[in-house]
Amino acid sequence: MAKSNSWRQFKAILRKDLVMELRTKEMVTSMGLYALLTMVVYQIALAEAGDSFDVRLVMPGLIWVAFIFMSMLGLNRSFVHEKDQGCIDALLLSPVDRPVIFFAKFAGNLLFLLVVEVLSLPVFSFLFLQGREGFGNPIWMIGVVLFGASVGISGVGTLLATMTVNTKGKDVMLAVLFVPLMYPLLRAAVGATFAAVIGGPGTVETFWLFMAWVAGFDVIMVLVAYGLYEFVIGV
Amino acid sequence: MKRNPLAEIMLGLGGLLTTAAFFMAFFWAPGTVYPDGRIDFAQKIFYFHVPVAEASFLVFIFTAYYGIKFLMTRKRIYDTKARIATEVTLFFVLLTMATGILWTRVEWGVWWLWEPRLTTYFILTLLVIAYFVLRNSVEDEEKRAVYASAFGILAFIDAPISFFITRWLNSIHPVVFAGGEGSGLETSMLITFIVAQVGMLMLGYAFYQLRLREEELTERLEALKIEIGD
Amino acid sequence: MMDLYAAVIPQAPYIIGAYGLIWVGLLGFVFMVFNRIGRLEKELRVLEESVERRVKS
Amino acid sequence: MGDTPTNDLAVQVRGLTRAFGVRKALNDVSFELPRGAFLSIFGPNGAGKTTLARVLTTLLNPSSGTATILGFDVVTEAVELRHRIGLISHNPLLYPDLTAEENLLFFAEMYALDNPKERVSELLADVELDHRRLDVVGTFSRGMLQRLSIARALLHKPDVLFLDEPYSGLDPHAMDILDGLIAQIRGDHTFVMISHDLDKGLELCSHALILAAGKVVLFESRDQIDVPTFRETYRATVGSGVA
Repeated sequence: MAKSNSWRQFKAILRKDLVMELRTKEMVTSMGLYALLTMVVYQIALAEAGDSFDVRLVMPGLIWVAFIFMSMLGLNRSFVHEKDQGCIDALLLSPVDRPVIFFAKFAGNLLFLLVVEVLSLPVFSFLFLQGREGFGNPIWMIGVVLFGASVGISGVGTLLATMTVNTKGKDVMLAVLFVPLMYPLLRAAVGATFAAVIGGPGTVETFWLFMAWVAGFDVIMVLVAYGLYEFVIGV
Repeated sequence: MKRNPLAEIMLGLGGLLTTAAFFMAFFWAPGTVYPDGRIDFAQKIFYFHVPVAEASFLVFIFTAYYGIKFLMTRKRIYDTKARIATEVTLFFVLLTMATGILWTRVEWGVWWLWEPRLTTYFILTLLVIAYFVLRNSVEDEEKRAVYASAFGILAFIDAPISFFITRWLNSIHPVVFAGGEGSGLETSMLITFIVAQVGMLMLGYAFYQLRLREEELTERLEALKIEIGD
Repeated sequence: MMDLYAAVIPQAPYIIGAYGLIWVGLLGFVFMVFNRIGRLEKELRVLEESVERRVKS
Repeated sequence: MGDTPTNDLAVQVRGLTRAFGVRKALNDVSFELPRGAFLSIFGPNGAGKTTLARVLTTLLNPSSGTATILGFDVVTEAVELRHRIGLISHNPLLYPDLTAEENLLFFAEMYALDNPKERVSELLADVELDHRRLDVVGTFSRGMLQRLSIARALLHKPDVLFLDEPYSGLDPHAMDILDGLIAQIRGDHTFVMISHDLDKGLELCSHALILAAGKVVLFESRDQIDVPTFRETYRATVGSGVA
């Protein structure tokens, strides 16, 4: 019985976050806008690079820079809702296992992040990659990286955002904690994206090697985040 | 008043050993000779740069260890211990960075290079600094302790991951003790290094104990003030 | 011997700088901590004495 | 649900201490409260009222000492206990972007109620908000929010209700409504209320407790209380600025 209750509670929290997001469209619009703004900034950054410069060389890095900062925007929002009216207390007062809250929030954040990523990636290619050679490897490989890295980002991000929502200067705080912790994941994600974009002999192997890193990071860090969550949310 | 004689002995001994290592480095251990016959004087940094770096890693273990202990018991002393361990880590990290940058300038001709070892150490530095930024931004004492412990544990697990991922992407940073042909040191160099390393670890222990004593005093003072205030 | 100087002279400032930094850093740390411990002990003594006096009176 | 037989006491607190380092938010707090009682907890800011409430509602663990509610230990039997307690705070604890019905249904799922839809409709009718059930809570007035938050607290039919300064920020009309609702459910619930308002607290209570610097200064049942002395004690604790 306890098991099915947890599943009900998980669904309820996730559904609540989805309904709230569909109604306000707060996270997705702010994240999406942020992605568009980053592209403008990238245009400025690349303005003097000239036509001979192959944008594909820096594209993997650029998209992950956009995504990591975008994700922090969403992660911050996701706990401001809970904190605003003290709803988190009502939630904690109910007989729900703390890990259920972690996984529900994690799933919601992952979903929102993936939606914005999938929406902004075509725009990015449309704006920067027209007239260039296309992707060197099948496009689904990009999807694999997006999913793999987003799992790690939302998993660790959910734990950190739960903490930083209670700190002074929460947005800056999240960045200070989040970016260095994410270094190995981002490094591997950029490597894998690069292999997927450039293509050519050997890149498929490189891609999977980097994906193994991503997967390893996901497993270790999400498990640790899950283990620490109960302590962090209880104070 | 509880003094810690061991800490003071360690401090004296550590100071003695590191000073001895300093003289051994310059007057006893031979310099590395380049193939073209020039002498690599800059290599002398090795005797301090590496011990400080290793000490920083070792002390950081205690951040995570006491972090876990704190979360299990909720006793404030463990949080204090974790915080002091991180403080000593930060101190060693900054020394490692400073000496490392100087060495890089001599040996590679640039102050900084995004080279795997340097990159990961830079990440570690950021994580340690972030630990203190986090502490400063939490008002409530217990919350601060819980968050700092959680972040200390995460950072401790993250550091080796970043280390290995960059390592896998090939490093030009010298690896002295990798084993295999041509690795390792001449005996006199090895002894000098070991003396410096042991001395540095003793200093690390002494620093930690001294800071802990300072914290204990502060806490007693606080308790006394509360008592008198009644 | 000239070889030795040729190597040492350009590199020396950095080496001296590095050792200087370590020395200043380590000594500074020890000095600061001892300084603060001394001050705290003094403060503690003052407080303890005042507590004793209160108990007596 | 594991229905362990419960004793006659609603709340039993023994030597409850909550400390971090040298600071003690709660210092050796002990008291007992029979079922059906209404306890008002008074005390200056920083006296530990909120900490006490958070320990009793299983949100914080005590450093030492024990507390049981309806015979359930707040630490070891927290999950069973959460099914039996409710909280009405000065914060509504409702999601402003959800409708009244969605809010209640969400919490009904959290408590894994059997017929969530029926229970929610029933409660919305009770607090006279059924006509606004499809409106987003963010548009509600303070009084309506408070009514809805009472409905939220009663969803799972708790036996013990915690009130955290429920009257603060309410207009007189909303106060009357809250009075009425409390009177209505008073018979078969035990109440623990934190209050700054001495008059209101004394008017409602069957027991009163004054907390200062984490310690119990006074714990008496209503018929033992001599109002003028009580006021004096209260004023002394607040005035001495024990923090």
